[in-house]
Amino acid sequence: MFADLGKYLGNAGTRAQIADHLVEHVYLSLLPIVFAVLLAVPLGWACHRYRPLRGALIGVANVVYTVPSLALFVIIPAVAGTQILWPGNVIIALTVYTTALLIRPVAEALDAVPDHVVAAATAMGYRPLPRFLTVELPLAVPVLAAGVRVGSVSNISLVSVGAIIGSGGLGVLFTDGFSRRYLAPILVGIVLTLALALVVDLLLVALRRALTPWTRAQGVSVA
Amino acid sequence: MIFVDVWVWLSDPENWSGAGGIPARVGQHLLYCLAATAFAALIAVPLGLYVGHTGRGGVVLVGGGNAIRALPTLGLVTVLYLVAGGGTVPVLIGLVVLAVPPILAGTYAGVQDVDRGVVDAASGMGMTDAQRLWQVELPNALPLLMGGVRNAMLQVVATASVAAYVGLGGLGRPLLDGLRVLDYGQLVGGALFVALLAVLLDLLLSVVQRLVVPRGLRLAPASAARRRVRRGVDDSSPQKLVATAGQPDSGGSRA
Amino acid sequence: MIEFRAVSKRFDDGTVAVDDLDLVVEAGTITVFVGPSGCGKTTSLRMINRMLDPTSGTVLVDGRDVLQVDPPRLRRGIGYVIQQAGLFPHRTVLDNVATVPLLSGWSKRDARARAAELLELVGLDGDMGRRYPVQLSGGQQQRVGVARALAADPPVLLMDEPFSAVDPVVREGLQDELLRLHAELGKTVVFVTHDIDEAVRIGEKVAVFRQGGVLAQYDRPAELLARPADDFVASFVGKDRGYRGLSFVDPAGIEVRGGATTRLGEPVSPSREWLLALDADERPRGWLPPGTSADGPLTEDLLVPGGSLYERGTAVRGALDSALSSPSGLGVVVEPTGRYAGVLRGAQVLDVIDRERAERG
Amino acid sequence: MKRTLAVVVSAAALLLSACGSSDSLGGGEDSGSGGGQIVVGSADFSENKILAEIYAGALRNAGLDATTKQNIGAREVVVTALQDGSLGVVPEYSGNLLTFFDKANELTTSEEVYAALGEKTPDGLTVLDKAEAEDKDVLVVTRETAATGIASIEDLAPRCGEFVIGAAGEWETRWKDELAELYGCTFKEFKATDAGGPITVDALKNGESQVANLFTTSADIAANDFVQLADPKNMYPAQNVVPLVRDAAVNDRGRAALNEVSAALTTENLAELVKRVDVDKETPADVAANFLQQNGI
Repeated sequence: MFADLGKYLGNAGTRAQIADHLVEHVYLSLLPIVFAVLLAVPLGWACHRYRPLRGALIGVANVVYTVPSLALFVIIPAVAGTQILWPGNVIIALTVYTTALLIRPVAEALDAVPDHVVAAATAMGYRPLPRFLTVELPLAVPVLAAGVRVGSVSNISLVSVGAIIGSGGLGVLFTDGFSRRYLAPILVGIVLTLALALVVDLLLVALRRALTPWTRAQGVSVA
Repeated sequence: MIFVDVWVWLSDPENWSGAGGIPARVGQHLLYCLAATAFAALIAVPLGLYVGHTGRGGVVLVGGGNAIRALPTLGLVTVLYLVAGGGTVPVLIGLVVLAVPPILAGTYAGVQDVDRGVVDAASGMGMTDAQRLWQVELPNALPLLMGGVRNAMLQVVATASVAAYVGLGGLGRPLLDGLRVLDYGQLVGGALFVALLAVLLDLLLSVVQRLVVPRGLRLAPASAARRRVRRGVDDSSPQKLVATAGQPDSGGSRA
Repeated sequence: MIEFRAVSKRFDDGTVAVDDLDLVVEAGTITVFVGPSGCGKTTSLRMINRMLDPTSGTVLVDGRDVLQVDPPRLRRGIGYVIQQAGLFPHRTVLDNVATVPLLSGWSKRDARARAAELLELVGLDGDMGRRYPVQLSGGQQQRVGVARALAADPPVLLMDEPFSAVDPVVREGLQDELLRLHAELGKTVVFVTHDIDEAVRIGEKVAVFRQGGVLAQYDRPAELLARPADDFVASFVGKDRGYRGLSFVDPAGIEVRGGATTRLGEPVSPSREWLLALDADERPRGWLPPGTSADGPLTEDLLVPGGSLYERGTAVRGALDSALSSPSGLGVVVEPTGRYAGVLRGAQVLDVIDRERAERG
Repeated sequence: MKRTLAVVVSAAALLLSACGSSDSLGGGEDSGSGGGQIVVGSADFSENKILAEIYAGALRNAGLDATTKQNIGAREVVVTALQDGSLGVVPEYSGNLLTFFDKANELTTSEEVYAALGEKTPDGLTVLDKAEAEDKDVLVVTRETAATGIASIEDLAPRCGEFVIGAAGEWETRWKDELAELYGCTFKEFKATDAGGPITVDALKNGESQVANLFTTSADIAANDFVQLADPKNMYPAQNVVPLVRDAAVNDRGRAALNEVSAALTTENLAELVKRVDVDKETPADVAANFLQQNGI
């Protein structure tokens, strides 16, 4: 087993390919996170602000989140009219998932910002948009960060499925290993996927701590 | 247009009969999913109740659950297939393996989440350990437990489709076969069936959840939601990454 | 009777929660364990029904070592009420109350009938029984908690800070209710609180614990306030303990005198002293300041609101307060029916206190 | 907050640009005369990957910029990608390709197929020289099944109704009716597996299927002692390896290099290359480089 792994990883060309797949995997899984945050914040705000919208949006999000990834990967190009082989399909599909994942926590986090804080900001003369960006949104960051962490782990795992539709990423190691009955690439793929998930998670924790110094000072969570 | 192809595929009577027909595929998929989830529940619920009741092994359980959540399902099913040397049984075992953590986590979190005062009162009133578990902890754990089951079901529906890649039958078949020849009708039609099945099964389980969760617990959904938000924020909480419901904020694993 | 004999409790992390406790709780009394947090009062309570077992020493209930009794059986014979009531959220109020009878093998019908009886006993409507705990207020939940603890008619009732999560007004009502129930049922009640006012209000005997699980003083409330055993107890019972101790001074020596009164609706002529205005039912309504004159009949808008009313025969604390809070300096005494009985001066109360101190020597 | 926003935006931009540059599929789009990067695509099985690597290596050795895009899928996907500009070259098989372009095709011999292919290939695409190397579909059975007196599809035909066939999903649409027409063979059941991969082989080994559709260069046939069934009526057309190129993507220099590869490929050396990848676990790239070196391309 270890001899197999050694032989597999001993090839420079293979290592370079693995590195390429890893890079693909990173952007295929993390770009959707960036897009989803940009989408989920306004949508979550809309849910927070307009109650009737909330039920509809969150209901849609729940249903979308229920759709298995492999199905979504091929429904997206069908609906959007994009090429089946375009890597963007996976990015769109994962953006949809992650947005669905984040809308509700964002709305609930905004709900949880104490009224007196918002009132105080208004009283100090903040206009609505600056108030949202500088007061309400930062207070929602811890919840947003928790959602982003769940989304990143989930996306990193899901990108692999994309290999079935030829979208690249570490999943290629699974299809390659499978067709040749070769465990080494599959195991390397699994280990790298898990390691990537762990590293990204740690980075996100660090990022959240950097963005929310007040939660550290209090030593308690804000909700 | 693609939806015309889908319509053509759907309206071809040949696709509705025989071993490769849609009803057979749906039945197969349903059977795999229900059987895998039921088996997983048989393993995970007693174990989760034990860990939650005694408090022993919770850290291991949560850590293990997180690792499995990050596990790429395609990698898992290919490894299982190759190690076992083929056949559908190892793949079905894989489905069970993936369905165990969400249910385990949900059950454990459910029992852990029961108000300490309630558990204390149960003992203080003279309930035996078993009475406390069955009469108090289990009923109160049901919302989170059912959430775990719903997550597990979604996971299994999704993974069973992916497992068509290693030869499993069910609704992943038309999807993958359609993909190989870019038969959009079959490809997207198969995908739509997978999506529909997942949504319907989740709906079904949400109905089951309404039926089994005691009324007294359903009356206070607002406070539970608040608790969930708070829990999501707190890094140190053991429940932070475990399933809470079959919903986007659940953190359950998927494929 | 509950007896602690040289009981110590040391937790796994090494903290000593209870240190060599010797204490006897008399049957049929309300005994309060009070002290700051971490003083071992709750730990001591929980050793009675074996929610915890002592590290050393013996706890006896009615002369029987609790360690000899199977915990669930022991607990079914001891009522237990905790802070948030600990009601089962998945069961109706009625089924919550019926829990212990059912555990003890009653039929479902008997248990529910008994539960309905108890709901009435603690002052809850019968149809409350169909509700779920989340649909009740905090005070109602506590009443259900008490009913549940009493359901199997246990001779002993353990109450662990049962009223500390409800607001002060509701808390006072619950305390009164408890005293009424106790008078009616005569249970042995052990009551834990961190609130010294609550302790002296409801306790027949009060055990003050200090940090480290040491019993600092075990006495009747009056003694506790009058003669704290040491500085710790003195500071714990508070700066105004002298005043609060008046709750326990016998009021028999207070002489109630007749005062100058007038009547609402009747004409009034200026007087050099304060006049107490009464209504048609002889109830005090307020004071008329000296020198006030009225053209027509006396109306309420001319009156200065009165101070607290002292009900004849109750503790002298109320008597003194009525004098201190009255605009005229005269405390108004009423009969239990609320009818005006007379007035008193603060000095009279102080005399009574002095006399009692002299008698006690 | 402003600074945070800037960081997030620039990170997104960075990731987007990374996405663009590694998106090799778009590479050959506007290359016109073939001066840009040539993307060589491959289907998702080893032999095709090796061929893709050989083509890319030959193009590079001819001084062109070439890269590979592996695991794209079945023919329909690959050809679509070629036509929409995602790919520049793909290693193809003459018979299947002809049938793909001309559904009514009845030709099966090597020369006929190749000649017809030249005519039927759509505008914008060109088939270069065919290699001698052939990787035909072939029905195989286990040694035990063969021992019951089955050596060809004709022998099999009367008993098809007892057997389950395992083959890739597209086999059914392509060959089921043809097989019934030509040989009168209709299988009891069609089991969709993969294109000559582990699932097909394992299904045959463990009895889930009794007949499997594999490929003549497959290393699994010898390894499992499977028996290839003769195809006396030439149902499966000749499958010579041919480079299918998008005209705009490959210039004359590139074409010459690819033709050189075809001249050097034989069924035997191709089967050996496949074995080195599938059984000995060498990489397609290494095997390809080795091949090019040995043949001086």
